[in-house]
Amino acid sequence: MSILLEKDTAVLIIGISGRVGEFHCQRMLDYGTRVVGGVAPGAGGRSVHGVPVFNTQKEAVQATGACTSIVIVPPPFAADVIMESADAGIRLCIAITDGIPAQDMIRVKRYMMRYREAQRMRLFGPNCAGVICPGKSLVGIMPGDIYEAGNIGIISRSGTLGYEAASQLKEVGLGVSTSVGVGGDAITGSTFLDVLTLFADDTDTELVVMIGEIGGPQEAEAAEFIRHEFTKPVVAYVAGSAAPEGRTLGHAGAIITAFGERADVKAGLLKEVGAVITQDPASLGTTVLDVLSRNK
Amino acid sequence: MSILLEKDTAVLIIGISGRVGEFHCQRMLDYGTRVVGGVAPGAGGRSVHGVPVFNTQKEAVQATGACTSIVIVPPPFAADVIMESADAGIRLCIAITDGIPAQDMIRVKRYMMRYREAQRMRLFGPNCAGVICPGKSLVGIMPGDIYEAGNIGIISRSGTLGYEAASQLKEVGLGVSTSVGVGGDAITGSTFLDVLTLFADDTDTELVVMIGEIGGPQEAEAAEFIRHEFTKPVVAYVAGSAAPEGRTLGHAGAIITAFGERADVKAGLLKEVGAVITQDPASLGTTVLDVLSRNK
Amino acid sequence: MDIHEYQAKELLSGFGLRVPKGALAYSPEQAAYRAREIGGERWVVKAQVHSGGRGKAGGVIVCDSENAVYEATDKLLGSRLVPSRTGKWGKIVYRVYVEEFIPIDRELYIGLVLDRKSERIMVVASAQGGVEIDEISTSRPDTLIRSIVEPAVGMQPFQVRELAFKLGIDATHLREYTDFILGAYRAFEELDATMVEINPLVETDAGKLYAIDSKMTFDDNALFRHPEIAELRDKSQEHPQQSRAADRGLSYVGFEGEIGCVVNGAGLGMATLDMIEIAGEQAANFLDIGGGASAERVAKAIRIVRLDENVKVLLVNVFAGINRCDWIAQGIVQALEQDPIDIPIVVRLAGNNVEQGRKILSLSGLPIIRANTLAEAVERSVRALNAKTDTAQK
Amino acid sequence: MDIHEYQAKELLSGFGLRVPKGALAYSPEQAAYRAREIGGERWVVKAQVHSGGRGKAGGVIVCDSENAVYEATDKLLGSRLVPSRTGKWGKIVYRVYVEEFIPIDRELYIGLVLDRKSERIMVVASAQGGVEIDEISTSRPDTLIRSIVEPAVGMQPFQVRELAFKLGIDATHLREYTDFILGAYRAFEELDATMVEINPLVETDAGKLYAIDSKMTFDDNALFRHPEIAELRDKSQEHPQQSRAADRGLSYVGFEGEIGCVVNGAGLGMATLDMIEIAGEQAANFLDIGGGASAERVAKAIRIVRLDENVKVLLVNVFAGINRCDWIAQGIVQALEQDPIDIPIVVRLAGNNVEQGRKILSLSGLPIIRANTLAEAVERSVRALNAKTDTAQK
Repeated sequence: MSILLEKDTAVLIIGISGRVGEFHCQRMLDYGTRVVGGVAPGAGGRSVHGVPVFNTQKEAVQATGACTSIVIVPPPFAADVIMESADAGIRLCIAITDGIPAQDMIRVKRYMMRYREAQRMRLFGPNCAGVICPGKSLVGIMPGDIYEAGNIGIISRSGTLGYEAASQLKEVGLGVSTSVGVGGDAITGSTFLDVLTLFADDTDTELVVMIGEIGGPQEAEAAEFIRHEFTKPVVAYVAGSAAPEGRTLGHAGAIITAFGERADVKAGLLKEVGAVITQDPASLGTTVLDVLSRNK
Repeated sequence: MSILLEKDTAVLIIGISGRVGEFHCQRMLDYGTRVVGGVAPGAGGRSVHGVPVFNTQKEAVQATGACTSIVIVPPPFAADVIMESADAGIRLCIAITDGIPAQDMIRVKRYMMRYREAQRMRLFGPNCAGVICPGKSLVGIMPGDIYEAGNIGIISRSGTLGYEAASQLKEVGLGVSTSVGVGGDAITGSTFLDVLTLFADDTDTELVVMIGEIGGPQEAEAAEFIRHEFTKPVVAYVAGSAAPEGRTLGHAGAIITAFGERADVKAGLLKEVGAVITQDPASLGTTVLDVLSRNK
Repeated sequence: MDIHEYQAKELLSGFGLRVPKGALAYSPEQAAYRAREIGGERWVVKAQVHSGGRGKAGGVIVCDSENAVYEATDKLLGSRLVPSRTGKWGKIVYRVYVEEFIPIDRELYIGLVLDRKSERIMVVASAQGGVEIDEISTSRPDTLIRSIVEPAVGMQPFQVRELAFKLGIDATHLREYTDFILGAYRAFEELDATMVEINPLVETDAGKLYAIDSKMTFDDNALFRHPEIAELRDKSQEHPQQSRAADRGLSYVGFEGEIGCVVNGAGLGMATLDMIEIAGEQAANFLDIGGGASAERVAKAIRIVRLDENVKVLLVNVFAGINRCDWIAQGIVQALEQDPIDIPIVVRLAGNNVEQGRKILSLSGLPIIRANTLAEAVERSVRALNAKTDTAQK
Repeated sequence: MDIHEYQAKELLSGFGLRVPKGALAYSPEQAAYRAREIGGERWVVKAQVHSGGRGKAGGVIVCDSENAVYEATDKLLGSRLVPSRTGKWGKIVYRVYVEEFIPIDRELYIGLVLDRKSERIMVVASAQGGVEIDEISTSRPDTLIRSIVEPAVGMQPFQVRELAFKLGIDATHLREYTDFILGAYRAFEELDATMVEINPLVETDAGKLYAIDSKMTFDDNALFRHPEIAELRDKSQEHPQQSRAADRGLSYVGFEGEIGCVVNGAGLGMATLDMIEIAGEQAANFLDIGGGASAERVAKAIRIVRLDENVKVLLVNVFAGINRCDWIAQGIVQALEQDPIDIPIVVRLAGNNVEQGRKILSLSGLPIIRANTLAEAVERSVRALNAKTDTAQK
């Protein structure tokens, strides 16, 4: 088992005809991901690396039965195609695009609310590395070879720090059940809490590595969940303790910056609920190994 | 029992300081309705007919515990105060105002969707006569003396035809459990279906009088519900069989006008599912009497 | 509220829709001059009336010379067009619009309406535009393409792409279609329209889009926030009584019978019409005084209804909720005292302050036939009408 | 992106907010002339710098004569203001804004921000505006009034009424407050701001509202659709390297240490800083090359980082996902070949095409200290720095 993806998950690449889309289409195919279609308005009927291209996501979903999409389009067009995914019946959308305006994301999230919770599309990103279940499927832009299959779950706001975690685990001989990038933007489709909820029920995940950052309420929410419901061990790193406080021009930002936004405060909250904190991002792998051996 | 209102239902009058608001405040007080407060921005601290006035609905709700509001403000300001009701924790809002722009109502309904179904405010109107449970409470603009207490439920899109029904029932010696105006506008907060659902569970309601009109999908939806779930007798009149078809300028209106919008078609749909149809609006009372005696 | 084609085009071009070059003319001379200003070798002269089906009724004439423009305008101005959807009276042409002729490669239909079922704005499109849309909307409604707009975010480009690819457009024109349809949507939303129709929307062989004909109607309830739209109202296109009523905040509909009706509420109005029909007669009109009517307003309403010379009996049928019967009665008395009536008048009052209202009528001493119920009101009106007809026939 | 006070006021007045009469001046002569144009007997001369806390740092001077305006401007222009929130360098004043003096009856605070928790626009208000807001936001945050806007419908008048009555305003000014706050909201939404602040918002004894000082910042990601805002950028207010980096689509932050960092991704950047700190050193800066960086872009990044003369060691730390290590390596080689380096350079490459990348570095023959892991990268950089310092001390 793993979360979010299976070996036979059928995937659509939104923006398949762009330079970046084409490159990652090839990489995903190489990894063994079941890419069943791509969407590029006006390119319908053509194919990219043997993958059929459609004009609209609705057509692509109807023709292929895909229920997962990956969004690799330039930022001005990204909100529109994420909403298109939701409307076309996609159940899991992974938005790689970096640089989407915040108000576009407010609109996207408001749009998704039109669907009842049970039917609502799950969105990861934007500005995320994607999701990988090693040996099964890769829907993202991460380098596949640094992920060994195994029993550690990874959740990261930062793409590159997710890679760090995976490659350090590999170095110490551990593997990954599923690694999820929730994205680095202020407004993202899903949060740590959403992913922890999934890992809680995943029998293949023994321990979760969580990589947070300064800013935002996600880590505090996750800590609440860990305190009350999540029973698996958590190893966490919160990036940004050396980063200087933001130089805000006005007062407004400072006024609303709530308690729990600083890296050290976040790490403190997580530690309090039983997570093992590493202050050194280069020791993620060894810390996980320690925790596992201690628990045995 | 009755639906929507009880003797002790605490009511706020939104727009209490206007000429019309003040007049109906007095009438509702005379009827015995528990009017606990009014709202008029800037008039906070004053009182109207002994009823305390507040600046905002939130204040009024906090001070009085009211969970029902009646909206009697001019159309340009109505959408705003309906949203204010939803936000202030009002559970039942009755909007009397006639002439609210359609797009304002689209926004109001979209706004109300932000609350989960269980917490969502119930809205009647706009452009409705209100709700009355004879002998208990009147939240509306109807003349109270034409309603006898009894076991007939009334649902009407038109205000005046609701009065007709009640006064004809009184003439034949019958009374009303609850009478509900759903409102005459194209976009209303609640529909026949919503009210039928409430009457279905009301032990004090034996029979329902339903007064429809040409246009819109409400009557067809109600017919579906009556076919599958509603077991009490229904007497229905659909106004407008003599009205000429709308003179639409373009095609667009005609194109989307669905099957079931004409008065005779609606009456046919309702008859098919077992409702007793009267073509003569002056025989509503006698028809109900007939149906009751036949069922005995 | 309806507006003219040329007004709709001016509004829509402000939202980025391309329209043919054109100008208004009130005389044949002016039309010929406009044609020269516009340039080119072919023009279309179009009667400006508030109605669909104008083309089939002869209101659109293609001209190959300035002289032909002159003659077409001469023919149209002052004539009465009777398109299928205007009712038997038709509309008089007071102005024409002279437009450059656009060679058409493909005709599409685009309409935006308020959809009552979803309670949202719906876009309807068809690959067969022009006059064929009439036929298609009845015989093959399934070929129409529909798209409903989520009000929280407005219309999205992906919805246009879906429409456009279903219409089978050339993908190289996608951007232009997107601008066009999103522009029409923004016009609908920002101006509080209830309908925007572009028919045909044409693609020229040069690949450009034009709104060749367009219609817009507006939400009367929202005109308070669009004074610039309210100013576009053209009373010459309205029924005179309707126009007078609207000026006074009243709503008037004219029919072909002989009983003039003053009622409160559209529901009671329709019920009154239904009952008159059951009794074998027809109403001459019905005027809804609405809620909270003052005595003055009621008096005005009665005067407007009496303007229709077909009215042989006047029926006032009011069940007062937000209204008050005493004010209604005062209004009746005021109207009849100022302007004595020579036809039977039936008055039925019920509801708020009914006793005071009835008392006012009694004390006035006016020759009013009183009724207490809806049934009585209609019955007595019909009886009065028949009595009159009988007298007339004697 | 930040803009100046006078620019924010110009934008906000376009949304119906009242601002004092004012004009920009680049010289004392011009300032005095501006004061005469504006009229009146009292003026305020305000340094235009991108920073809060300007008043406390002496950047706002009230003047009672044109001569005083001249002198205040003379004093401010060219001076370096160091308000609390600009960092130790402060900002140089290149222009002043001369404004009519508004007699203040009451000072309020209104701020609009993107709230990360609700993921919506939040309005924050306080009955104590002006410089006191700093104190209040830390000592009595509970007295701040907050209101969150539902994005499906935008800010509603009832939300303003709730704020206004909590602020204790006079109800006769309600309409004006509503226009003001809804105007600020519309500006925020339509211009893709991330912050709009009016502080103080003052009510004069004549009952008029004025935005006395206002600040706006904008979402960099949305500047593509607001070219008119993008043009307001004032590079004179930016750190020179940051400015150069931004011009090239890169993101630069300067610090006080000696290790220059080129990384990909803000997360890896922060982790690198954290580790350098754990090792007892500090970074000189960090530059994020972002995703999909070409060789050219990497080369530019390296040149920008080296511009800072504090940089004693250069660390390139890239874990390529959407990037490719071969392109990164090419960029490094290109930068170093064009402009040979005299300080130690540590390079860590991992991820996509890492083998090709490492090969390119090997084949280049350049004196690069190579690292395979994050730990090695930081460790070798710090060691190189210490070795250098030791050498220097010898």
